[in-house]
This record gives sequence, C-alpha cells and structure tokens, in this order.
Amino acid sequence: MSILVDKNTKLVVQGITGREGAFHATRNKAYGTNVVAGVTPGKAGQDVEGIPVFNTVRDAVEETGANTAMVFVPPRFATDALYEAIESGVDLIICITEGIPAHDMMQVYTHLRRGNQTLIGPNCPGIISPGRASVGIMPTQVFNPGRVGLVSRSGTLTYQISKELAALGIGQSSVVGIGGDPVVGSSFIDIVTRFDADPETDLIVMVGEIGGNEEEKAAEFIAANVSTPVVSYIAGFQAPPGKQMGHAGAIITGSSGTAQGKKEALEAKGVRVGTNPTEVAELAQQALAAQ
Amino acid sequence: MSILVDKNTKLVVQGITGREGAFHATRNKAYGTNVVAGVTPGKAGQDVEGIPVFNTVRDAVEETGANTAMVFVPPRFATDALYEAIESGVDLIICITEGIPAHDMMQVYTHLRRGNQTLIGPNCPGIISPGRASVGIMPTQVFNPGRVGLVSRSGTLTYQISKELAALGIGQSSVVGIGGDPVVGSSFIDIVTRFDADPETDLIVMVGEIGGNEEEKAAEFIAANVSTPVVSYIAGFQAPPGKQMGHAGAIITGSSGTAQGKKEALEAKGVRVGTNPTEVAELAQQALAAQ
Amino acid sequence: MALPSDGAICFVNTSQGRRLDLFEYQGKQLFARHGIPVPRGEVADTPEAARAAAERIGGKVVVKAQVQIGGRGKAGGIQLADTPEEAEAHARKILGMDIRGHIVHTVWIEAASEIAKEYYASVTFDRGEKKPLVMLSAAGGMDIEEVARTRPEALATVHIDPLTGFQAHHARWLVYHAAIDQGAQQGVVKILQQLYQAFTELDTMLVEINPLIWTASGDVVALDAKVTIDNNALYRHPELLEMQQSVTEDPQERLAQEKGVTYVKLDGDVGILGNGAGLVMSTLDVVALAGGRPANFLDAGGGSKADEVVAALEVLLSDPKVKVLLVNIFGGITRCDEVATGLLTALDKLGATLPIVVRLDGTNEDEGRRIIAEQAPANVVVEATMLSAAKRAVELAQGVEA
Amino acid sequence: MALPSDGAICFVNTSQGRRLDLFEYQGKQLFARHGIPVPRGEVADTPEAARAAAERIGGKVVVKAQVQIGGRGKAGGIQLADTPEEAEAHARKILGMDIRGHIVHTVWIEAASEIAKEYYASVTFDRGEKKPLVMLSAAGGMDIEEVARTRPEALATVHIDPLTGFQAHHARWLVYHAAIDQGAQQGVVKILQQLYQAFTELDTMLVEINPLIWTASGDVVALDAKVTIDNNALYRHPELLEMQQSVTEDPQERLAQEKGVTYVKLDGDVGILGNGAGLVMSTLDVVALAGGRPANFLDAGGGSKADEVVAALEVLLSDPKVKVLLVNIFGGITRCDEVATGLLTALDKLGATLPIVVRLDGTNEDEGRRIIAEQAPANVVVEATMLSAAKRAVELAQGVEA
Repeated sequence: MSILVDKNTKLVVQGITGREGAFHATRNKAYGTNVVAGVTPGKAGQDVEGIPVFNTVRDAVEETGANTAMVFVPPRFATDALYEAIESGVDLIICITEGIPAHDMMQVYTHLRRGNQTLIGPNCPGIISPGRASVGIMPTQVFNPGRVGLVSRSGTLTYQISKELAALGIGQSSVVGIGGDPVVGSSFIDIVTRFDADPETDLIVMVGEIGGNEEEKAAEFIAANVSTPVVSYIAGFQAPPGKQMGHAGAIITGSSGTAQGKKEALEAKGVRVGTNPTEVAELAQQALAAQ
Repeated sequence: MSILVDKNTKLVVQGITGREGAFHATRNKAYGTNVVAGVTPGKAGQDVEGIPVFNTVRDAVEETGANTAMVFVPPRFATDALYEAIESGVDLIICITEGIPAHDMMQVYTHLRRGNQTLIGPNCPGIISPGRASVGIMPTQVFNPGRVGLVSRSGTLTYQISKELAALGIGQSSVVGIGGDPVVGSSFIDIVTRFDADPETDLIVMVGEIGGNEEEKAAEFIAANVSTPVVSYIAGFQAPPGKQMGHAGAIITGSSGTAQGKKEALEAKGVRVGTNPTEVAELAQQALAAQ
Repeated sequence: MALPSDGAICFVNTSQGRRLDLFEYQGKQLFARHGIPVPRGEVADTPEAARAAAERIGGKVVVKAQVQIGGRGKAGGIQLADTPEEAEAHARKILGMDIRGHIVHTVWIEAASEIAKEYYASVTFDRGEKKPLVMLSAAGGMDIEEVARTRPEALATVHIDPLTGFQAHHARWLVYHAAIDQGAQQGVVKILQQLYQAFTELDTMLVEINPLIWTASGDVVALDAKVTIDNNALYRHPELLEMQQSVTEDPQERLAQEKGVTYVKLDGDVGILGNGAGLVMSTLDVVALAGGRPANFLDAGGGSKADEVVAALEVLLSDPKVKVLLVNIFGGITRCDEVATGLLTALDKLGATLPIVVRLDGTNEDEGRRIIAEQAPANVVVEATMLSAAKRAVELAQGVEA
Repeated sequence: MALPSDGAICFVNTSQGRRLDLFEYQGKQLFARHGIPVPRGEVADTPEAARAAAERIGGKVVVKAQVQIGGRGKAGGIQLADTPEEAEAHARKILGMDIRGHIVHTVWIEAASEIAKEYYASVTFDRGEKKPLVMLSAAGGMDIEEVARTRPEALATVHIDPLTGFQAHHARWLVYHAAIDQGAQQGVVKILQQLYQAFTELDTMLVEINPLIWTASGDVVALDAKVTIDNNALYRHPELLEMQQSVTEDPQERLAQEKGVTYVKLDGDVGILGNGAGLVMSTLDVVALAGGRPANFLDAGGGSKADEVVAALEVLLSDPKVKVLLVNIFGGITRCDEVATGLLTALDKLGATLPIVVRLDGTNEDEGRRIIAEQAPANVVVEATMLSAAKRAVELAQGVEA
C-alpha cells in the first residue's frame, strides 16, 4: 500500500502549459501516474503530450473525474490556483510552487483546514509512491518500492536520503515532501499518522531541519500515538545561532528551533536521529532488521 | 425535555449594563434561568441585581463556567460581540440585537458554521423552555410547560400563537425564535431537527412569513426526515406582490417567496397550514388529539 | 415613493430596516467611484438643464427617465437625441411622465454608446446560501429571469465565500462559462472584480449591470446600474444615506423615514400599528379575513418606547384615507405601559377623533391596560384578542364608510 | 550586511526568500503611514546633518544608532542631546561605532519624549499555529522574552484568525489582561488596531514596538519600531523593496541579492553551492563532520538554470576567503545538465583556478556528468557521493591551507 497517491490517483496539473508544468506532468505520466488533465486559462482544447487542457479546474474535474490537483503556477497566481483547486472539490492538492507570501498562505490554510481536503506544500517536491504514482518533481530513479515511509521538509534532502536508502537496498511505500515554508498544508504529524495507519509501512523516516517546532511536536505525538518505529534526520547543525526573530519568535514556540534542540527532543522520545544522510540510512536498516 | 436552554444553561449576558440588557437579564433570572454573568467592557467588578459583571466574555466563561451567551449589544458593536462570544467557546449564542448589516452577518455565519457552536438570531426574541429557562425577551406569562415545539421567524407572532395555544390548554417543550433577518445562525431545518430528536416534543409548530425560501426547504426536509407531526402558519398573505429584488432575486431561490407559495409548498408535503393564529392553535389541538 | 427592493420581501425586511433601490444615475456615480466604466453623463430636472447637459457632453446623447421600475424603455422613457435641442425636447416629454405609477422627476443625460454586444452582470446576496452570488451572461439587455428560465446554460453563476472573497478564478470561470466574446473577456473580468468590490464595500444587497456593453471601439461599459442598499449598514455610509433621502417621495413614507418608523403604504382604510414584522403582517391578514382593507404596514419595531409610538401615530394620522386605527401590540422587548402612554400622548398632541381599537398583550400588559382604561378618551376601544380587535376595527371602518 | 530575521530560521527561510529586518527609522516611517504616533524625527549620516536635523526638530533630541541588533543603548548608541551642538557631538561618536559587529552608518534624530510608562506591543506570525499572534505587556522597555519567562502573567497574548482579522474584542482583552493603565487604554487599543493593519497590509512577519510609551502629556507613542518583511511578498510592495536594498551591506550578500541568489556568509573557507535549503544545510553539516569549515550557505534554489548557476558562482568566487568550492546538486526540478553547463560557463567567464569538487545526482544526471567529464578543466573533480565529495573538498582546502 501507499499513502496519498497511488493507482487510483487521477491528476490534474494546474499550469500545465508552462515550462516546468509541461516537463514534470509529462514525466509523471511517463512514470505511470494517471495524469488526466491540465489547466491553463484560455488554452482549453489544446493538449500537452496527449493530456487534455481545460480553462478551469472545475471543468477538468467535471470532465475527467480528477481527484488530485498539482499546482505548478507562479507564486503571484498560486494562491488563486489553490483556492480554485479547493473549490473544485478534489481530495488532494499538491502545491509545488515556491515563494508564496506567508500572509496568503495563512488565509488559505485557515480556509482549508476547516474542510476535509488535504494540501501538501507549498514549496514541496510532491509525493511518490514508488511503482505506483509520482506526483511532483522528484527524480524517480532514486526511489524503489519498499516498506519505509519517508516524510521530509526538504526536497533535495529527500532525494539524498532516498538514494542512501537505495544503496542499502531499501525502498519506500510512499515519500512525501511536505515543503519547507512556514505555512504548509500538512505537518509531520499529519503524514506520520497516515503512515502509521498504512499496513505496508514498517518504518517511518522523518527528515527535519532547523526552524519552527514541528519536529518537537511530532516527537511528542509519536511517543503518545505512533506504533510504527521512526528514525529521523535533522539538517542545520552548522547554522550559526545568529539573531532571533524579534524577541517574539522564541516566546511563541517555546523551543530554540535549533538542530541540536530538535535532535534532543526526538531522542528524548525514543526516536534515533542520524547526523548525516548516510547514517540515517544505516539507522533505518538496523530498525528494519530488528523487526 | 426541551431543546437548547434548560436547567443546565449557564448564561452570560453581553451588554448587561444597558437598559434592555439589565431589564431582560433580570427577568430571565427571575424566571429561574441560571444567569451566571454579564459583560460590559470596563465595568468588571460591578453587578446587576447580583449578577457579576466582567470585562470580557472569556473572563466570564473562565470564572463562571457559562455555556450560553446572550447578545444585547447595539448593532454597531454586535458583530464584534458575536465574534467574542464565538471565541469564548460557549456552546450556544443567542443574539437579540436587531439591525446588524447583512454583510457582517454573512461573514459571521460562514465563520460560525464551520465550527460546532450554535447561533440563534440575530434579531430574535430568544428561547424559552417553559418552567426551565428563559433566555431572551419573551413575555413569559403566555408560555406553559407542554409537548409542542414552536419555532418562528417572528418574535411577536410567536407570543401571539403561544397565547392562542395557551387558550386551548396547550404548552410547549421549547419555543425558539430564529429571527427574521436574511442571515440567521439557525434555520427552520436546524431547529425542527432538534425538536424531532426530543422525546418530549410530540408536535412541531413552525411559524413562517413571506420572503426567502426557508419554509419551502423545510417542507422538503420534513417530508424526507421528520417523524414528529408539524403544523404551520405563514404570515403575509396581504403583502402586495410589488417589485422584485432585481431580476436576480427570484432566480436564486427558484421560489416566489409569497405566503401562498409557501403555504402550497408545505401542504404539498402534508403539513397543515393555518390562515390565522387562532386557527393554527386549533390545528395543533387536532394534531395532538390524533396521537 | 419609498421603494423596498421587492414587494414580498420588503415586508420581512421592515423588521430590520428596509432595503432601498437607488436611481440609475446614483448607481452609476457609485460605479464610477469603484472604477467601473460608465458613459459620461449628467443629471437634469428641467428640459433646459437637459439641453445644457447635452451641450457639455457633446455629440449624440441618450435621455433616460430616472424611475425605480423596469420597462421605462417600452414606456418611452429612454430617447436618443442627435442634438442638444432634441435632448431638451425629449426631456420635456419624459419629465413628469407616469411610468407604471412612478412620476419622472429627473432625467439622466449621457453620451450615446455604440453597442457591439450586450452582456449581463450582477452580484446579489443569496438569502438561501447566505453568500454573495455573482452572475454573468452574454445574453444581456433583456429580462435575465427569462434567460434563466429558458436558456439556463446562458447564465453562469458562482457563489462566493464572504471570508475569502471574489478571486481571479471566479472571474475566469464566469467569463468562460457565460461564453463572453474573447475580445471583451479582459474588460469583463476587471469589471466583475470591481463590481464585487462595490458590492461589499458599499454594503449593498444587489449590484446589477444590464446591459453591460462591449462597444464597437472595444471597451466594456456599464450602460445601466441597479444598486440596492442594506439600510442596516447606512450608518457607515453617509454618502448612501444622502442618496437614500433623495429617493423617498410619498409624504407618509418620507415622514416615516424622518421619524425612523418602518412604514409601507397600502390601498385600504384600516390604519394598522403593530410591533414586529410578523405580527403586523399577520394583522393585515386577519383584517383581510374579517373583510377589511389595511391602509398600511407599520411596524413600530422592537422595544418601541412612548415617543416612537407617538411618531408612528403621527405618520398614520397624516394619511387622510385612514378611517379606523387598529393598534395591535404583543410586548416582548416592547412594554405595553410605554405603548399606552405613547398612545395617550399622541392623541393628546394630535387630537385625533377617529375610532381606535387597541389590543395589548405581553410585557407589562396589566399596567398598559390600566393606563388605557383610566385615561383614554372615548374613541379608544379595547379588545381582548387580536381576532376580535381586527373584527371590531373592520366593523367600525365599514360603519364610517356607510 | 543582510540580516535574516533570526539565525536559526534564516537558513530555512532561504528556501522561500529571506525575511529582512528594517532599520528603526524605516519602521517608524511605515508606522507613521499607518497612523501610529511616532516622535518627530530625521535620518542623518553625518554629524553636521545630525546637527541640522536637531535644529529643525527643536528642543531636546535623542540621537539613535541605526543598527540591526539589540543592546545599542548599553553600547552607547543612544544619547540624549539638549542642544543641536550636543546632537552633533553625539552623532560624531556614534557614527562609525561598532556595535556587536554592526557598523553604524546612520543615526536617527528624534524629539525627546517624556515617558510616564513603558509598554510592549507586537504582532508576530506564529509558525506553530499558522496564525498572527498579538502580544501586549505593561512591562515594556525591557527584554520581553525575559518578561515572558519570569512573569508570564504580565504578557497578554491572543491569536487572530487571519480570515476574520483583528477585532475590537481582541484589543479589549489584551488591554485588560496586560493591565494597561486606564488613561492609556484608548490610545493603546487604537495603536493595536493600526499595528495589526500594518502587519497584514505590509505583509510583515513581525511588527514590534518596545517601548510603546505613555507620555506625561497622556499620549501613547511608539518609541521604537521593529519591522520584519516577508521577502516573498515584496513584489506587491515596491516601497519595501527599496528599503530592503538600503539595508544590505556585505558585498557578497549585496551581489547575491542583485543576482537573486540566496546567500549567507559564514566564517570558513569551503565555498558551498547546493540546491535546496535542506540539502545545503546538510552539506554544511557534512563538511563540518569531515573537519572542514563552510564559507557560506548558498542555495541556488529550485529549478536552477544555467545562468542562475553562473550568478551563484560569481557570488562565491568574489569572496577571497574561499579556497575550495563544493558543488552539491541533487536535481529534482533542477536539471543536472543545466547545472553542468552553468558551471562550465562560469569557469570560462570568471577563469577560476581553485579546486572545485562536484557531486551531481538526480534529474538528467547522466547528461550532467557527461558534460563535466568531457568539457571541464582539470581543477574540477567529480565525486560520486555527497559524503565523499565533502571529504574531498575538506582535504583539498586543508592542502591549500598547508
């Protein structure tokens, strides 16, 4: 099994006629993902490598039954594209776009979390369920079917760790890049919960980085609620402490936000944390062997 | 039993030091309602006939455990008071205030309906569960404990019909004035659903008036979902057809909004409709006798 | 005459402040402030002023009757003028015209437009969904209700979440689905955004453009303007309050407006004063059932105090058609003793001698009844129930008539 | 020097555009535009200009060093002047001062205020709740983090729903719970509303006033101003873009900003170019684990194309401290062939001879590696893994050093 995307995914790509949209939609389709539609306003009736283009997401959903939308729209127009995807009624929205203003995302997030739809990203690499579907920009060659669920705030670090896992013969059930922005639609906790419920995920690898306190919150949550073993990696030990975001920042989170602080929070809850991508893969191998 | 307000109600009155707020809070208390607090900014520490006053609703809720808020604040400040009540976490908000702009209420409504709290009103007379609790401005002497659930868009018409029922010896489980504004927090359907689930309500009396299509929607809903018998009254047969609200208005509702149209819609679904308050009480008597 | 936005609904609205339609020219002034293109124009209330306006505008102009009712074109209330002289002549004919009961007091003179296509655009408050509804059609210039009935696919509609607002994707969806001509799409999108902004910023219940035209020169322009105000929000729009005041014409309705009383004039002779829209409507119905004809709808409102009752009676008694007064009060927030005091004060002040039937119930009913019993003049009759009061009032009216 | 808003978080933010703190005087200019009272003041960058400013302002003035770091008061960067001469003298001492690594280039001269009470007010983006957080305290003028730790009851906080916004009841709750003096409550409520408006309208991540003072004459005034911008939203705030440009000082960071590259200078000698903030941070960590010292953080960003790689290398190679370059790319949206082409173009253009260690993986990796293998000069070394590349780079840096 896998989470979020699989053989039942019917994907509509917003911004499909753009350079990146066309390139990655085509690659996703080539991987076997059921890419049923694309959207570019004013280009209805065209197609991109056989994928029909519609003027609006709602049209695409009505005509093709798309259940998942991928947003490949430049940041100035991405908020509108997100609302359009939400109103179209798709179950899952994956926003690749980088650079959306935080205030816009606060509003989208507040609106979205009151309903039942799922948003992954923005500023994320997407999701791959190896051998089943790839939605996003991930380099598919480093992923193999397997029983590790990988969730990460960083795109390129996801690829790096997947490659290290592959070198040890370990594949994944699904790989979810939740995005590095301060406001993302789904948190570590959301995705860890899904992996924990997936009978074909035997181990969760959680890849964090400095800033915020999502890793610390996830540590608490894992200890209390998650039965699947978890190993972790945190990037940013060499980031200088530097200036605080006003004095206000630290008060809010009640956490330092440093890599060391996150590592300690995770280890205190029994989650092993690797110091570099190679070591994380080794920890994963050990954890799988121990089962 | 009763719905919405009863002996478990712990009421906080927003705007308690105003003329109307003080008068009706005191009357509600005298009826036996558990009025635990009042709110007027800047008047914390005072009291109104023994009811302690707080600066904010949140303070009142934290100090007294209030679970119901009644809004008695002038229309310019009522939207703010509604949001304050919502954020305080009370289960039920009853807004007596008349004259709140429709755009403000559209926003409040959209915000509120995404959560689990209930709003009655605005521009409503409140709720009375005879013998248990009275929250609002209703003249309590016309209501007696009994087994009719009464729901109405009009305040004074509610009293009129209750008086007619009383003349026939019929009392109520609860009486809910949902308010006459275009945007009210709870609809006929919401309240009818609660009455239908109340084992001590044997008959529902629904009092509507011209405008909108809530009565027509309720007729459909009742036919499909409600097992408790319903009788109805519609006011406004003598209202002249007059001008339409642009051409846009009628397109939206797909209904004429006239009293005759509503009467026919209800009767088509098996709901008997009286032509005047006295007749409605007689219909109620017949319906109760037939059980 | 005061113009509640729709006949049926107006009665309900009386309980929370009426809605009010503005004149076309007022709507266009508001549209212009929100960046919506409208033809250049001026208001005139004499033929001479119309001529002067036409001269200033230059070229061909259209002379348009300003009335709060549809069908003015068919009635001859819209005329094209090639010259200022012709504009003056048209204005002379149109001013004073009676269009389905509405007297024309003002004309709007505007530059004539070369129409390539006629569209329809509006934003309405949808009472059912409790959300704004935006509608767009390429079939403009005609009765849009007819279009909706016969060719629903020609009318594109979308509901808007009032917290997140009107967005670019809504505009795109409407434009594609209304099949707006490609060359006009950009202009229509922009106007839809401005129209929604006007809808929310002005606290309106309706903004409607029919026709929204695509001109021969490629511009998209609002050729008509219908704006309905939410009176509850007038306190934050002083400019709309002024516009509202210039619309009301009927003397009783104007007086009611000044006094802050919700009043609608009807055809009968039984004057009705009640509290609460529902009860007042019910009173009209019961009077009709008893064979009488109500002279008005008057809701003294929630919490009516003595001086509000005085104001209400002043409005009622200023109507010479009223033969009998029916005062039907069921006090909740309204207190019967205050109503009784107000009634006596008004009779004292206005010296009315017509028969007055009173029914008082509810909050402080005993004090109220006692005040009437002890102090009221002989023309005031008390009845115990609403039904008996209505019957008595009708009998008395018929007696006066006979 | 570019000033990411906080050390730890800055690195993460590099992946979505940095946040940037403005100078006090810039913040005050923005506050004034949003109606928040600030003392009258002027910017000066010479002692003479400071004197002239003090003369124009009149009376006692305060001379304040404009630096992006706390503790300037203790460091002598804030001085009261009774006369313009004294202001000039203070400015002469303060300009050029080094405050914890920050050189003072500008002073702000403002009218001295008579302080009755010092409060604290801010609106922050709360990353955990994903909502704005408004904070208010009567214990202003000191380290608010300290207040929060030792006397949490002295700090009132409230989260705001970004769709329904900051409302009057929020302001009331804060003012009562922060125990603001009664005479100052109205002024504080007004400023909180304006501060929230500034927070949203300017797309900021933080607006902070510490101290917010209640003056002897009864006014509430912002005596300091801290504003942190969301760079992702700069496109809709051209005025903030200008302010941002005046803040950056470090030559590499300024160049990076011009080229649109996310760059933070560090102390070491191994120049690092990667794609994606997480991978770049991980690269720094691995370089440190291998015993080396990173010279910088440089994220060429998602989808880096050839000319972006050229720009990134220009920034790196302009730093004389860099002895070795480590290029660590894992292509997703970035394509390895474009990185390789960019690298060759840059080397050709800039003629760099220092050792360059390259690791290329991911999208179009075969083409990328082939381009390097076939066309790269001898100082370019390819490694198969990130770990081996880091080790090789550290070895080379130490070799150069030796």
